[in-house]
Amino acid sequence: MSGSEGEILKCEKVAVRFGGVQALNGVNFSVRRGSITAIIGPNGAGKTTLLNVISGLVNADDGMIEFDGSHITRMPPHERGRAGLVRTFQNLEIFTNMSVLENVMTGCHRLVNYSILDSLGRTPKYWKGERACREHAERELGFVGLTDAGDMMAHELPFGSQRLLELARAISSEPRLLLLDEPAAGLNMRETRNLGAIIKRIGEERGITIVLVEHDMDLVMRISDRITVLNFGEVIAEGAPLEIQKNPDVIAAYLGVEEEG
Amino acid sequence: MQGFRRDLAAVAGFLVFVGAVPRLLTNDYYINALTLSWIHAIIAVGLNLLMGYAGQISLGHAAFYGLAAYTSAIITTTLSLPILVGMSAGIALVGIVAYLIGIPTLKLKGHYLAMATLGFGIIIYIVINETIGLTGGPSGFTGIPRLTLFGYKFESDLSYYYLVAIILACVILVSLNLIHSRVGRALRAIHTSEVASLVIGIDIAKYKIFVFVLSALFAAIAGVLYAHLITFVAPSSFGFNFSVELVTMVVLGGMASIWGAVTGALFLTVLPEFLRTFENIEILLYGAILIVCMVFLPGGIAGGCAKLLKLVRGGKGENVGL
Amino acid sequence: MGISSYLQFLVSGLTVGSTYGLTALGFTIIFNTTGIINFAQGEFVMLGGMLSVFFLKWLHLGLPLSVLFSLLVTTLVGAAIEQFTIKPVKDSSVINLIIVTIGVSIFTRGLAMLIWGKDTFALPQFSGSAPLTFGGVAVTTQSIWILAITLSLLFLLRAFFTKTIYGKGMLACSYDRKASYLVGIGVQKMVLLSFMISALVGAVGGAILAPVTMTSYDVGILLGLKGFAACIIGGLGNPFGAAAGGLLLGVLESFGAGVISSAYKDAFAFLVLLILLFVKPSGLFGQTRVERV
Amino acid sequence: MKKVSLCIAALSLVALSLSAAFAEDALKIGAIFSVTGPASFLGEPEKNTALMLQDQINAKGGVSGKKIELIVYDDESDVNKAVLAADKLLKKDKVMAVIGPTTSGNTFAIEDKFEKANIPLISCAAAEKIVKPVKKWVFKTPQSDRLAVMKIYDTLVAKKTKKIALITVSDGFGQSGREVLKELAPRMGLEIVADEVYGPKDTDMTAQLTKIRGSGAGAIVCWGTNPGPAVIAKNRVQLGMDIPLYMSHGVASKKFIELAGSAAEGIMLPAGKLIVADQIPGIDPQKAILLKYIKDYESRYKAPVSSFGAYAGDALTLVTKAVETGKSSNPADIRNSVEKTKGFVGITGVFNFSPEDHNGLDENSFEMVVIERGDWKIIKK
Repeated sequence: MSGSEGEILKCEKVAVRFGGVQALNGVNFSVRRGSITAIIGPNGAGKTTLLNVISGLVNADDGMIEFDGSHITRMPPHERGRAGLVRTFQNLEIFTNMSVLENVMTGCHRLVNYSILDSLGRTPKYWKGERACREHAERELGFVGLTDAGDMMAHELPFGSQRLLELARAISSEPRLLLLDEPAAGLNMRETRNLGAIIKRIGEERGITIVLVEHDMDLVMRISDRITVLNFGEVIAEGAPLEIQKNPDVIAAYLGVEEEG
Repeated sequence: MQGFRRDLAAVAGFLVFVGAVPRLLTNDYYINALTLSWIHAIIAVGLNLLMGYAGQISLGHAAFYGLAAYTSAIITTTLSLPILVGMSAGIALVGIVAYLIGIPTLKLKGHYLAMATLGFGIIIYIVINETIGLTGGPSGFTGIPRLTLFGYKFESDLSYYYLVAIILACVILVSLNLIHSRVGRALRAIHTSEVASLVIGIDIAKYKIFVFVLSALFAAIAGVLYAHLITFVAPSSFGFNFSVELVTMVVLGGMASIWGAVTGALFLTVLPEFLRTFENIEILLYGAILIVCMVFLPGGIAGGCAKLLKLVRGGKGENVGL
Repeated sequence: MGISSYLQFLVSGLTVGSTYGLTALGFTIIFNTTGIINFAQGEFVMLGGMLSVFFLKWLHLGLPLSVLFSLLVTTLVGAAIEQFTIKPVKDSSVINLIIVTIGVSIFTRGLAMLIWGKDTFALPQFSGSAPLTFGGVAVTTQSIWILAITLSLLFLLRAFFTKTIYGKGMLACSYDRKASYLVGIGVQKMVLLSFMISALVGAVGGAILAPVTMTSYDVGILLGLKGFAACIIGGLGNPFGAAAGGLLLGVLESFGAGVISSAYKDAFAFLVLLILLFVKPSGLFGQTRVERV
Repeated sequence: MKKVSLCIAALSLVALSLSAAFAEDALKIGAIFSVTGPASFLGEPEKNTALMLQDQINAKGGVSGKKIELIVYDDESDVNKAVLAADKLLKKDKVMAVIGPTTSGNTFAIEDKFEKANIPLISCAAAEKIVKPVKKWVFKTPQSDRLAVMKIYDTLVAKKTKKIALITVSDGFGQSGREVLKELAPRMGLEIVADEVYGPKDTDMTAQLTKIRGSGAGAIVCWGTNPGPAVIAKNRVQLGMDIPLYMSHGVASKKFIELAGSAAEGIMLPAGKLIVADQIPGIDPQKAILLKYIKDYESRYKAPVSSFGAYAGDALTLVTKAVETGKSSNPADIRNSVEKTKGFVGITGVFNFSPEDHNGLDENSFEMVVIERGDWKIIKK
């Protein structure tokens, strides 16, 4: 089933243009199974675009993307989701018209396998699936520490908890690869630390490979195994956190943009 | 399970109420007004699945209603085939048409979707209006047989009323079932965030088409019931104005509330009958009531009731499915 | 059919189309500041025509003065509608606001019916009724008035939106209401202004059309419908798109009637519009907004 | 939440039943007119005329010593509302006869109810199908289109016209006219070379007329009601067309001349005698009735009469006369008396009903008129 042993995701020479802007320019990027890989870079470097290309929200103009041994370059986004490639968003995209628990139950969508007809008639299969889904969702809420909030409407949650909710929703679909787009944006220090711990546990306890785009270097350095640095749509460095910290190209790219790193 | 019991109890309660109404009142001249309300409610419930839950607007649902009504009328009258054949054909045709229309149309968003469904509604209206040999044209189609099912003729207005009420109850129950399932969650997810739905593996195109077809089918059921109730159909009943009225029923009743859609349909169908006593200023009052309702009940009648309940109980708000 | 027939279809289509375009323009102005599709837009057109008739026939004010007063009154009606029905619910969802405008439209139409009755009225043409003929193609002087006024309105509006502080403020609201509020633009004032301008544009349409199309309490329904279609097809939010969409719809109907079948002319026009939408899902001149996630 | 919905529903029902009218010992006659909506230009004068007649009859002491009580419902030109109004009249108000509805479609929608309830219905709508085949309890007062078409075709044949073009409105009125026009043309030796349609609210018909201009037609026959035909008249002049234009009786009102202005000159149409009441010879039995109706109506409503109002007037008079002659207010007796009515001089024409003819009018109820100098003029045969 899997292609090359160690790599769950492989991007080759991926290019994306928006009008005249070259957002990604021949990006090669790969993710080792079971790792936490961070993508960093200055604003406008193309980090989110890369996530969009991987999750299928933006089509690559050129290049190839391979997920777990199969080509997904032209695969529609919902099929990638179903294949176990799931992501979160920089501007929260939680379902505000549902309760917290329902949000996570929606995340289980691909795992619940009763049909539309089953739901129209609430057949025994529906009940079985629904019960399993609810229990699963409750477990995931517990995993991120939101057990008590299940019955609240999602929009009533404080911002930090909404971030966790999105995370719970994402992992409830039991992805093989989880893409996190600036998960710490807008969080205070305590919340960020908690988030970092949860992300690490997702990797360790659930065996889910994680790719995250993040500005908070502290978090990145703490939890990631590998770091890829993008600038002007190109990969300028790749390696372990310590290597990256010392890389002169990275320092140059960040000078005047970020005070740290 | 608890939610399901509550839904079942609610539907049962609804049936008891609906069944009792004709006995509570001495004169039955209003029975047809109520039957019409329930017929409209069938469409409104479906449209609410599409608009209130999945967040996709349609300004062309009157066309589905009319298409089914005319198909059944033509098959049972012109071709003299059994009513069950006519009704099934009407509903099936609408299903197919909705599916074919849905594929390109539901790729559009917001106002563009509204415009496309409106255009579709107008095209169907014109076709009904102009294929005079088939539909009888603008003067209407006469001589449709009154509904007979399995040898029983629904001759009296009261028997028809009960039939429509039972079908409405089924439609409500099925809709409640749908909402409280993964499909219902998927629909609501599409409403709030299409990208978030996509990335967790929801095939939004498929679900949009599904709910569009389902709501069209409900409209079709209403259409065939209408045709065999009034035994006469005219294009003017299926025009743009009625499509807008349907949307108004949904919003006034309360978006994303099945019972709200029923209440909205009842309210807007029966309201003109009340306002009759005001003769000339009836239309002014109708417009004013619409404005006032939307100003004071931003969540529609259902939203207003939920707020009221919350105040009375002092407890938590009701769950969305209501 | 000769070439002159086709030219005649084109001219007729453009005349009718500019009526749709003018209505569409009104839709666009309100949409741009509020995001609302104002279903009462057609009623502004109706008021422009009916009030002109009212001032002319009942109060005998003479044509120019009647038209002027009708524009004034309609603009005030626009302001009143905003103050009494839109402002109190400004925080409601867009669909609620749209239903409010439907209520306003029903109310206004009902009021017009009570005041002026159900009859149709005609306004005299602005400069005589003798048509001009160019090589077998008849053009009424009123058509020329309509085209000219539509075009000048377009340019005036463009100047307003790009040159004046109010216009720029309204444009800013259309991009981001919250940001506009934060930089000190009186969003509420802009919404009021947009209703007034939209009413004015509608009334101009109603007044200049009445000589050709005649007017009655219920002309707003059809014009509203066609105007809506026109402003969507042109690309919602773009005034030039709205005008172009209107002209396109008019020409399609005219050629549909002349060449295909007069019974199916509207169906033909809408079919073409649907196909256009499928090809260009955000209208002819609409910007595709890049969704940022 | 659901309980509250139910409460609202219950309240609406209670209020509905409370609006019941108070009954008294009078002859109850129901009426359904399209007082609002697209057909209101027909329904309003109908309602006005019926109410005026009611007052006149009651002022004279009523019918057979009893006052009449007219219960008018507005169907808003809507099929469903007409059905509900009919239910209300039959079940709640328990009327002995009903006049209306205004439009053919609404008549079709409710006529079966009257057959079942055994209550006479005197429709004010034009379609021939209402009384053909004859239904026991259904009558109508307006002339059928057939009579109007024959008037026009007779004139065309007399003028040796061979080819004609049709332009009809795509509503019920235009459709039934178009059907009869197409049915009768071959019989009169006329060839239809163009068959165009326009929408009821269309504002420009130059495309259709341009097509007709190229068709070689010797005459145009337009079937519609205001304002469409006025637009056609104007467009025809704009295009510089000199093909003679014939219109239907649907525009036989001063309003048409007002709307079309100078473009109305020379247009010919069949019209009830109402609009030329002052021109018809004094020996015509209708003359006195017409002049009185015009005087009464115009002084009461300060608006010009139209032939549409006359349909309702004739229908109401027909019912009250039937009560008088049959000396019974029983619906069955009213029906029988209406069917036996002969030589009833109404505003629309002279009615002679029979078991085979529930309309009772002939071609003499129309005059062919031409518009000259902004007024009607009878065309001498």
